[in-house]
Amino acid sequence: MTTETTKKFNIDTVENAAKTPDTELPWAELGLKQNEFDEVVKVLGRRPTGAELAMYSVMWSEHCSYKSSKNHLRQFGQKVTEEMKKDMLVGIGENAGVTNLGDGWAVTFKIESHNSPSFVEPYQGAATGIGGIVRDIISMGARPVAVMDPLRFGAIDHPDTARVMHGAVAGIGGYGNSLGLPNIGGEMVFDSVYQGNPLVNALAVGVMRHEDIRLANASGKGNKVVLFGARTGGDGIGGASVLASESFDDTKPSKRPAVQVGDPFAEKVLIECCLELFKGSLVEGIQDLGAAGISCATSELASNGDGGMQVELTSVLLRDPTLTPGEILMSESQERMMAVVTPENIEAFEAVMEKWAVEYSWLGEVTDTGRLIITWDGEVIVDVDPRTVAHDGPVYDRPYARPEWQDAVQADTFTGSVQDAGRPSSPASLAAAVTELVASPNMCSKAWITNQYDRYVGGNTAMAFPDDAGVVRVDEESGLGVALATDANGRYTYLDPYHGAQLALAEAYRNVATSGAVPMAVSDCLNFGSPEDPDVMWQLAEAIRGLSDACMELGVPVTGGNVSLYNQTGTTPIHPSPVVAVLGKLDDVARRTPSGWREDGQAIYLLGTTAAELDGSEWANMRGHLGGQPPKVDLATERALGEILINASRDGMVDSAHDLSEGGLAAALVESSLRYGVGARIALQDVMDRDGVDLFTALFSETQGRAIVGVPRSEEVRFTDMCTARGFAHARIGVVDAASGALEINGVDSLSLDALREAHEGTLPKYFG
Amino acid sequence: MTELPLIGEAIAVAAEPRLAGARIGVVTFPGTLDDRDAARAVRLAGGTAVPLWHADTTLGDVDAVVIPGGFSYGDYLRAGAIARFAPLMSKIIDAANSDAKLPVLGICNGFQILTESHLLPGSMIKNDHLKFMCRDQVLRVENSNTAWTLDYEAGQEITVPLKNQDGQYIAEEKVLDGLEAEGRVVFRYVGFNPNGSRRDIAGISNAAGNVVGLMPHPEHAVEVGFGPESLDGIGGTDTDGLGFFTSVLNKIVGGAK
Amino acid sequence: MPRIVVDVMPKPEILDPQGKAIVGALPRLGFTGFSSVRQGKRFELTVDGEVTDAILAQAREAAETLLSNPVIEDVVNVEVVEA
Amino acid sequence: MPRIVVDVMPKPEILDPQGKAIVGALPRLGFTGFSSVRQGKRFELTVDGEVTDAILAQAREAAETLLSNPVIEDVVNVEVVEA
Ligand SMILES: Nc1ncnc2c1ncn2[C@@H]1O[C@H](COP(=O)(O)OP(=O)(O)O)[C@@H](O)[C@H]1O
Ligand SMILES: [Mg+2]
Repeated sequence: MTTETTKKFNIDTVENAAKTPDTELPWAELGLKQNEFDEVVKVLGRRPTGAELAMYSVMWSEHCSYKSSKNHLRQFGQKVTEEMKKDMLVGIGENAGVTNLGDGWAVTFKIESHNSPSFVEPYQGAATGIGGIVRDIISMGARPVAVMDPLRFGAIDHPDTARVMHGAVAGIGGYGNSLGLPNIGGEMVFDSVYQGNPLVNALAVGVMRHEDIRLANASGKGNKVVLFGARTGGDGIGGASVLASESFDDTKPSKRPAVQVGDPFAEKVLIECCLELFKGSLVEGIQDLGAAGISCATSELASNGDGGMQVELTSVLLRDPTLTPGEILMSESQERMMAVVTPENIEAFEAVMEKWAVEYSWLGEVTDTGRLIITWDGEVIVDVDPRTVAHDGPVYDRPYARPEWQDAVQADTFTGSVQDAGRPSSPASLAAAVTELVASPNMCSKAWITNQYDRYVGGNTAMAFPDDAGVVRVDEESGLGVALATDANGRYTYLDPYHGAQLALAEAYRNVATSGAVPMAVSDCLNFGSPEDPDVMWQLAEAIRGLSDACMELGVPVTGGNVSLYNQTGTTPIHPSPVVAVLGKLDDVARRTPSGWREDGQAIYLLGTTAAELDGSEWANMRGHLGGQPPKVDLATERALGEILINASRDGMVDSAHDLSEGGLAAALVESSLRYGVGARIALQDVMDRDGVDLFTALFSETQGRAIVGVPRSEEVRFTDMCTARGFAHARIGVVDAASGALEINGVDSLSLDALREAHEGTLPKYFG
Repeated sequence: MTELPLIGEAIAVAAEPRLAGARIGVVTFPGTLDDRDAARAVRLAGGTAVPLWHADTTLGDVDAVVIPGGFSYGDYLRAGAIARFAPLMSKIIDAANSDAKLPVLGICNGFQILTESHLLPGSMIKNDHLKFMCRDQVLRVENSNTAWTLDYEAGQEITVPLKNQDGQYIAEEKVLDGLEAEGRVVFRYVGFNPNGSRRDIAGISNAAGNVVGLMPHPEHAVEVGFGPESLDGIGGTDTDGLGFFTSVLNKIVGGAK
Repeated sequence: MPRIVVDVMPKPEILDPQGKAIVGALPRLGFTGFSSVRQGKRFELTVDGEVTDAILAQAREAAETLLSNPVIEDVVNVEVVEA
Repeated sequence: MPRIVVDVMPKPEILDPQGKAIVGALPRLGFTGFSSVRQGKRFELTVDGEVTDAILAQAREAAETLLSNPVIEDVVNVEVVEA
């Protein structure tokens, strides 16, 4: 590298830093606190260089260091039994956890947030959210096989909601569809608490053979470090423009992009190219570039390895030649990967790059010094212990306390409230209520969204929306596959964060079991407000405690996830929204259970008992009430229900199954009827007598641990015997009636399927075109 | 280290051993998505799928070619615009136009590439509703004499998935009239026109009937449990698309319809 | 560095779905002065060095072969812009 | 009828995947004279009647609000073309 070819900057070398201890540095502008900056100085034994400051500031940010949540997140690793560890091949801490599926197969999945970028520029924000999570999956050595997108927007009728909704959905589709990854599920919630802070979470799942698992570490002195994929631009360093002052030659720095634009084509090529590298065993370690870009990739690879790393930064291929060293280190340009390659494999590696026309540049090599050394044109600008950057960031025990208002909120129950006045009870008003429920913003059909997603690509999708879980085949010979569901209920979690988080897990677990799959692993995305607000911090602490306790009780380990904090508008936080994803396994996806019934005359059973639980429900929400206690959590019941649903699927005892959650039995009956356009006759008197509830409550209560199943006549005895043997409440509530074209519920006016469909499917098109 | 078995590679070959000798090339461009699916469809129909790479300069000894769906080069300029200039495309164009009349099927992005290559007339523009749309689509097979439709009856209705953003077929009126007159409208949308295509056209052929292009995806309707019936359950069967592949295989091995 | 601008528009007889959507949206935003809108593409090709006749000819050919599809689009403009 | 042309380009600092794909394809077709390509949009708004200052102002405002996304795009040109 000659000096003529590299740009001249006022380079702050390590040598210079040692000589000029009193130089003012813009650490505050870069988001560091005084104590954190002091810690950097202490760690280094001198002031940091500009480049080092850039690295520490991004790596010690909340987003990268989990400094507010780390102390709590530990519980996910602690509350784990040996039994739960059995199938965990890679646990928390890597890019994504890996779970054993048997037969030499492994699966990796993870959920992440891209909330604030999706508010600023919904299309690109959501698109790059998909891009980022997919790279996490590739970097484990896996082929990505599906994506999901839990979404939360502001009020459906707010003028800004359409902008975010249109953009985010088009962005997820535009990026995901172009990658050839089927979208197999997600969520859609409208609530004004998300108006200025929508939640756009993205999940990706990938599969691999055990021996193909790759980890992000740089080992083996002399191995080469390579950066490949897109060129590095000024993306994601907008706030850090203070670093541009490093520049002193005549080329003025260009503007830094306010948002990042995704290039799904580049990512698709990157996926195929990485799979070819894995297939040829051409990389020793690999790491995607996401938040904190090269800072993160180099320091994590180096600190996870057994040596050190030396990197020449002028070798990075740039999209914008005015970038300074610090900016290059911080850039979050998309569609890039970093890998470690042995010298023998260089040629083969380059051949793969040429084949796919992917740009790459060799940046340096693995050393045995234990230091991460970054040079600029040969001069040392970073000389750090990589662990101090990647792993030893600050950790805070932020103060938290149960909010003063919590008791008042919990005391304000729906039953008897002004919003509860005139509760429907006549056949006509109940029919109107059911119709209103299934047309409501949160309960209406999501087809407007999901029709914009490719659910077929790959040819392995065995189930997708609107069923309870997405199911993808992994092994074409045996039919081995996985099922996935994501859930969260911000209202429940607001009413009681500990139990609300457990309810999110319970619902996702139930959805997976309903499909017939055995729940195996959990990934979570914790979307909360500011951790500096003790109320919010309490919500976060409680949610993590609740979730980790429940994972332990259900025997499903958390294998990875993401924390997204500061989700608030001004000082008003969103509802605490822990989005929980559960992954399950099906030995043969042919056995999956869809959510709708088809066969005339089949018996319909309601599993589980119903209590009067309307607080936080969709019904209460539709009436503008939020208070009281969320439905009771009963994990033993969830587990028992899950076992029944799984056995029933495996042994062919049920043809359909749909869990009860938001909207209760009313929503489930309508959805199961509309799934294939087949009606049913339902009588709930026995259930009402047994459980001591009225018809309205039987239909609209959101008691957990329930499901409805369609049982072939020939299987009824076997199925009910199984439930009886397990002591699980079950009631025959009706039969499938293929000819009627209606959902007939005793005590409720007949609901024609055509009218229900119009109500259910008309809502999103009405608002969004 | 063992090889990563790519999903879709390990499928048992179906019945009819006599078809296995027929070799169907499946082209991959950068950005192609449905190549594994097309190869699976060929195998499920009983044939042998041969991967072809866009940069190859020979077609090898394939008996037919499928240009699958996806977003070649991101579809950034226009769908299919850049892919059409790939070295392999000129071989495919020559072979399709030669006396041997190599059977070529373009699905979705493949159809767009075929129009950009002028193997088929007209072009695709953005869907009239401007959104990506994925749905199960009923098609009527208007012409059962092309290389890819021999196993269907004329007038037969089939259900296959449709998924695209730029699927609106357009051509000059006189071109459309010519296509109709020559029986080259091979598939028409039934019940619902998902993208505003002129005259409900879903797929067309060249004059000789060896080159066929369509927007919907027959390769996603070839396997019980993974097609329209299982995923959407609104009519048809899961395997309505298999006929495309058995048609060409039967034609190649010289079997009767 | 000099650039060559290439403008491509959908043929007049071809329906332009994007233009149609825009013309529908304009009055809702209070822009009432326009009776139709068409959306095309603008390409800016950067030339390293001088724009020779040969390079301009290349741009014209690229415009006709790659940058536009003559079945649906017209190249309406190819011009040099000095930066 | 007179038209107003609005040209919108991706901001220079923003990645332009479309331009990138084109610049990759050009040399393969023998067009070697271009070092970079950016793809933007060209809108033609037809005006019924005369182009008054008010209408031109409308076009400018529509360009900034509806026709471009100011987060990632710049309006590089608004001009009247008599047809
Ligand atoms: N944003 C989305 N993307 C993809 N699928 C979605 C999205 N929102 C909802 N779905 C799907 O729609 C169906 C119904 O959603 P929902 O009622 O939330 O399911 P459940 O109550 O079983 O969790 C599910 O299959 C779900 O995966
Ligand atoms: Mg469910």
